[in-house]
Amino acid sequence: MTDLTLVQAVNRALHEALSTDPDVLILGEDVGVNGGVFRATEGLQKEFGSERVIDTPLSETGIVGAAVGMALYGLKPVAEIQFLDFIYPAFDQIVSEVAKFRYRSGGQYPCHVVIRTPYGGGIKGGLYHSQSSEAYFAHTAGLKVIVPSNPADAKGLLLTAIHDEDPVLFLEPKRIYRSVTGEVPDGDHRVPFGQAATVREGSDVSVFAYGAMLPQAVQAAEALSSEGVQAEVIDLRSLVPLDEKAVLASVEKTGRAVIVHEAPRFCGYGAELAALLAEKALYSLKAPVARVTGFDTPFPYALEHVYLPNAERIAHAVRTTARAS
Amino acid sequence: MTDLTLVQAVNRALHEALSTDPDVLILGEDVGVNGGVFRATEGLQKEFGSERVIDTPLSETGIVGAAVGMALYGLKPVAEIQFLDFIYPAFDQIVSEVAKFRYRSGGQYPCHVVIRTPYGGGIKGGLYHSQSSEAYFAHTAGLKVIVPSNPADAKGLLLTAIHDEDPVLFLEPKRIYRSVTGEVPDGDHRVPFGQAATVREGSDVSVFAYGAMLPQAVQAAEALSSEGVQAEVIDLRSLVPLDEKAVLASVEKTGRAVIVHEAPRFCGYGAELAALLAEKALYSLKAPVARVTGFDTPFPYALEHVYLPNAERIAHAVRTTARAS
Amino acid sequence: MPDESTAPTPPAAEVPGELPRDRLLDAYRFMVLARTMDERCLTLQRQGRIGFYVPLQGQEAAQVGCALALAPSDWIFPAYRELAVALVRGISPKLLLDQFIGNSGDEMKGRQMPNHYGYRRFNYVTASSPVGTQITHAVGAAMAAQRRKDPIVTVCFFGDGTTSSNDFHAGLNFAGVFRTPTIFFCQNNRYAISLPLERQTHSPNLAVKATAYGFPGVVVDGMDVVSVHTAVAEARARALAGEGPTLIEAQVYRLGPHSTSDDPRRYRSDAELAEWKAKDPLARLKHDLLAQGLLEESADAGLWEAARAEVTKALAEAEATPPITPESIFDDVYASRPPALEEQRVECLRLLQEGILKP
Amino acid sequence: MPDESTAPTPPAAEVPGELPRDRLLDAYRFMVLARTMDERCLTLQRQGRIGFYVPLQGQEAAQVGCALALAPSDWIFPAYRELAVALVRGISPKLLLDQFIGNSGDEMKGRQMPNHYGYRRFNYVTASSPVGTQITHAVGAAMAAQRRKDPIVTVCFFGDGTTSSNDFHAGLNFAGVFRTPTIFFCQNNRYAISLPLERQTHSPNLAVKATAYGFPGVVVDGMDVVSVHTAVAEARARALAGEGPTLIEAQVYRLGPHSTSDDPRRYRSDAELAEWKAKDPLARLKHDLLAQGLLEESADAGLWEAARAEVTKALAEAEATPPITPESIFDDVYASRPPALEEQRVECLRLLQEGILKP
Ligand SMILES: Cc1ncc(C[n+]2csc(CCOP(=O)(O)OP(=O)(O)O)c2C)c(N)n1
Ligand SMILES: Cc1ncc(C[n+]2csc(CCOP(=O)(O)OP(=O)(O)O)c2C)c(N)n1
Ligand SMILES: [Mg+2]
Ligand SMILES: [Mg+2]
Repeated sequence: MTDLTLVQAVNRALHEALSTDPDVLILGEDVGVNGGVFRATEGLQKEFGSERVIDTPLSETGIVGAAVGMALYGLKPVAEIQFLDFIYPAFDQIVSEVAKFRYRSGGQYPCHVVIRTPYGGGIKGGLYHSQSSEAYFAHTAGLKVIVPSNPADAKGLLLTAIHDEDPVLFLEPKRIYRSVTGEVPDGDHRVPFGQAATVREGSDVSVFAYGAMLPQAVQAAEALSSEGVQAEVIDLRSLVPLDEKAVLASVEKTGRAVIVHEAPRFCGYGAELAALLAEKALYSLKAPVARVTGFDTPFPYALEHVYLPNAERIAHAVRTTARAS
Repeated sequence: MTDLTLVQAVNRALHEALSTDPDVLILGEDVGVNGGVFRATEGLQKEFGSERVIDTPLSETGIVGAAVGMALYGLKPVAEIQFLDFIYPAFDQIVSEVAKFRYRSGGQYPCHVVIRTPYGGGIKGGLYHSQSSEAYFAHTAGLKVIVPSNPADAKGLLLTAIHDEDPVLFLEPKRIYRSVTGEVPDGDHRVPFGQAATVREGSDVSVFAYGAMLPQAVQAAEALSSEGVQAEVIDLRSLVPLDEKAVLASVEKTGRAVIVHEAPRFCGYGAELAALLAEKALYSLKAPVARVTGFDTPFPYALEHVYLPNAERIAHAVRTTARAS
Repeated sequence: MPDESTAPTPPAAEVPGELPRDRLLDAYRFMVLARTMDERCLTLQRQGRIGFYVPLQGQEAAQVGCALALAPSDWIFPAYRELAVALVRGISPKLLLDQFIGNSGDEMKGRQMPNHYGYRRFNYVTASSPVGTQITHAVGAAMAAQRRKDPIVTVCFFGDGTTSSNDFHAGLNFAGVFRTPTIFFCQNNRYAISLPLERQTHSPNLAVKATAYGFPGVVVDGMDVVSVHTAVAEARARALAGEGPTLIEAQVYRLGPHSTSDDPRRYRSDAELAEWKAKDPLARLKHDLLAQGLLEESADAGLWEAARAEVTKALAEAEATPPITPESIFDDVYASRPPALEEQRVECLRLLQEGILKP
Repeated sequence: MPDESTAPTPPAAEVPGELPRDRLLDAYRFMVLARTMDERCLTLQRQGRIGFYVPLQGQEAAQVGCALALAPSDWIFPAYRELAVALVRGISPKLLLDQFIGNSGDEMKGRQMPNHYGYRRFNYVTASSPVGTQITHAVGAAMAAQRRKDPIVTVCFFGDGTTSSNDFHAGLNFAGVFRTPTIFFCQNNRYAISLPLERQTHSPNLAVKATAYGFPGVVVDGMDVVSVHTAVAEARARALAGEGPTLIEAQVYRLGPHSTSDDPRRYRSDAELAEWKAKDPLARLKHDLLAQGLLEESADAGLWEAARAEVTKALAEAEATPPITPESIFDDVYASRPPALEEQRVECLRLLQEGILKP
């Protein structure tokens, strides 16, 4: 166990994978000499060489396309996209190729590419350094979509991703890259996909969140506790595959649900959770399902604190949901 | 009034716009000499010249990027993407530029680009000539997303799109390009955005559908009528902006909802509809919300008839929903 | 389990610089087989026995010349028009017809339109439809081969129109920077569906585009199997010697439609077609073979006959192969089915059992 | 309502081929103003008075030389580093500082990070962050200008790294095919964040990439305002004469960090930096002006003083400008708010009123 920040945990996961598996390599913009613009790959090129930690030209199409070729050949590429906002030039490769290779080849060509990328707001990044577009990828059959919310999960889920047989989009909540420190197991620590974590038990309302919204949700739950509202906070971690069981079990218990994410509401990931409840837990629901999300606008700069869901807004929604009948 | 197929109605809308507004132009692959691979632009280059009906090189990035530049300058470009499946090379332009130009410029630069593209299955197109990825675009603030289901709407909505101040993704259900003929008003016929159409009234279950799923939904409703189940069929037409009122009013009346689309279920457009109901019509719901959708796999070729929702599958879901309690 | 093909002998691992005289007849046999199968497939499509087809006529020499210059261990990243490459590779007509039909013998499991195939054991990577995406894959695979120190090259196939794609630019740029052992084999057939080359790019030719990436580009007469073979063999030797990638522009002509959905008379003249028909690569090679005494007219007729028989036999077998099972659409989305997908599979099976879905 | 700028006289509509001697001092004044403002902004960022900043030092001559060769009616599509272009264009320091602060004077309405600005009335199009996207826009706008028969050119700015982008390829290809009146102005500052030019592309230089698209590419010394001006004026004249686009590679050096988030010592040597500092474009032009008797040392000091005073005044005004109202985030998503968005605005206002959200 070592105390690490989230970005350090990512770095340690990469280090572990590079150390133990010669097929693992890293590629992306500024990942080598510079150690990544968030320092996630700091020190790795020095240790593993520029053939395993590869600085690429400025082309996300090229990064993901090349990673696909490497994966087809048998390597385990970990591609970094500098910001999720810049993943779109690679969208064709991701949607048409990464996600569909295994399927279209009848299982002949697995395409185990890991794409790591920092996502989300809270760093004053404006429209193009703040987006949370996980819903695009969650809607793309063939991809797995993972979002850690703490250092230990970041390491454990990333190592699982690198050794998974399927392609994984690994979204790193950059806002909490350095704000939280936590104990992280040394060595080949793995956290399985498809398992949500109950971060706080509660009987009154279920709060579903992931990534950088987790600390906000927990803070909200703690504030409400003094008011006599016991919120259960569930960290989804694995958006695809989703731990449906955990979601349904919690709502069957509480009868109430608040869903939290940074992304715009309309057709966001929260819509799927709410739909799941409307389909499979309708008779348990005692109150309308609430979504606390970014607004249906692009991400603003000066006013990001208005746009981003915070603990107060979450608490307000939980309170309202707890009282509704 | 003239009897036209859906693709002819699209052609007439383009003809009307080109005739009446010198700022309108068309660009895309094979739209000129060839008249479009589905013949949607047939005859237009001959009539309006190759400077207004422009055959472009094979680059969706270029098509949409150039259209943006034209729109900024004040023209009204109508870009064709040959198949929705091939829109992804332009995804960065669409998500980062088209959708956000007005916002990021503080309203200085509207970006009224229309992107027309055939979508959906049913023509034995396999993975890459069958997709319905409307949810990606519906989740992108700043875009409007429109899907006609009949010739008159195709013309009226497309003319509204071309003269709208905002960018519009106009999805044409290619499967019914030629299978339905209908009366289409001549001249500058416009159908407003944001208004769903009640295609069939009913008291028992609300069925929400759009595009090529409409005929299937209507067929299902008609079959059920003899069993004593009266389904109300609502054609959403305008996915963004959504006619929330119509959706809620119908479910307040029927208490039951079945949502139909071709796209995969997970995080599909239907999730938003279900979420809306879970949020704003929970107390009206007498039965779980059902979604009849494509499965969460890529689109198959030989077995597309198994993948695609058909009237029988819709009827089955409506029947089940009508009986649930 | 390698497939038993009745096609002519595929190339040996060691590839000489020039196509030796004794391989010329092999080349011709492959071209005859490809042409024969192509014609049959066009008929099958018209008869509704396959749903769609992309013909290759006019491009046989380019494809066979290229494929014969490669070793079986070289990785091929095709577009959708490379029937002759597949045949040279040893992929049998039966296997291909299974794919075109989408039956239970189709290793793509009926998931793709005809022409979108691939077979790992032949190092022939499964194609997709979006143009160009295979180009960056070929570069990435070449980087992987470099890392593994495997003495192979990767070859990607694409058309003139595809030089405008994002992946062309990204792929060639990466290849230049990382000096990958990659051959970019562009079949310039002068059209991208209806768009003629002059409207696709204002560059004087396509090979010159390599300059932008700092490596050689070569124009070659794609109607001549020998020139193509030489160019590819040279590029391959350079790549294996660590000298990096090459862009080869094989100038050909698509004699038929873009696909069975296309009507080329809308965008090109009969005169132009006639001019190119006169340069038919099969006629040209046959003429050379006759002239060099490597072929007699009667033997030629026999070759065509054998090809027809082979295709007929393969077709009968493919058409007798059972259809694919419906619930197979839930396989291979992931390595194993997540619970929600398994639930959908079960639901689908129930709908099939109840007759709500037809198999 | 055009903005009153205190900056030196912007260029007239008619642009001569060579920068006339009497405009040289103007060029220098713009460069001094840009450098002064740049230094102030770096300080402001360190002091936390603005959130982020992208400096331009080293690139002033290229930018001013280019901008002075354009007419006000020409459309500019910037990246994020073109402070000097904006100043030449007549966009005032106050207006720019409003944007960097994101206050109610910011015409971008506080929505964008610093450096991402644009002003329709100055034909200076609002920038975004994804690199390269402005390149195809410039081409599309040029096609529109062609159609309208407007005698203008469009100019897009981008860096060496951006030559690897999808839009570079698509944009230059379209420009070649449609012969658009577009100037592709590449400031090759030798780095894309940390990636040096040699790893960005294997092409001998960047200008040569134009060959792939069938139009001229020109390399120019970007540290020399006169050479840049000449190259741009020539390209502009060609474009207006219907002779199509030009790619100009201005070879410069970024003397500072990529942005205030960057530490260039991680990827380049002090020696390299020192070598380029010796070529500082301001020092060079000052030296020439002194030599030609167009400037005296004392007048130079006065220029710097005036620039500092102008920036100080603008800053005071900008910092005194009220903040933007919170509910403005719901404007301009669409031309008018759809009902659901209006509902969210109302919800947001209520949350603000209840103190759940802070303004
Ligand atoms: C990204 C993308 N856009 C459009 C299409 C539709 N399309 C299929 S083939 C083709 C033309 C390709 O031309 P070329 O590269 O010259 O190859 P050819 O078909 O001539 O062999 C087009 C536009 C596609 N498959 N992918
Ligand atoms: C598509 C995209 N990918 C990555 C980035 C992150 N990024 C911002 S600037 C930059 C380097 C750009 O280099 P260059 O084009 O040389 O311009 P310079 O910054 O040197 O002026 C990168 C990688 C981005 N903005 N957009
Ligand atoms: Mg072609
Ligand atoms: Mg640079």
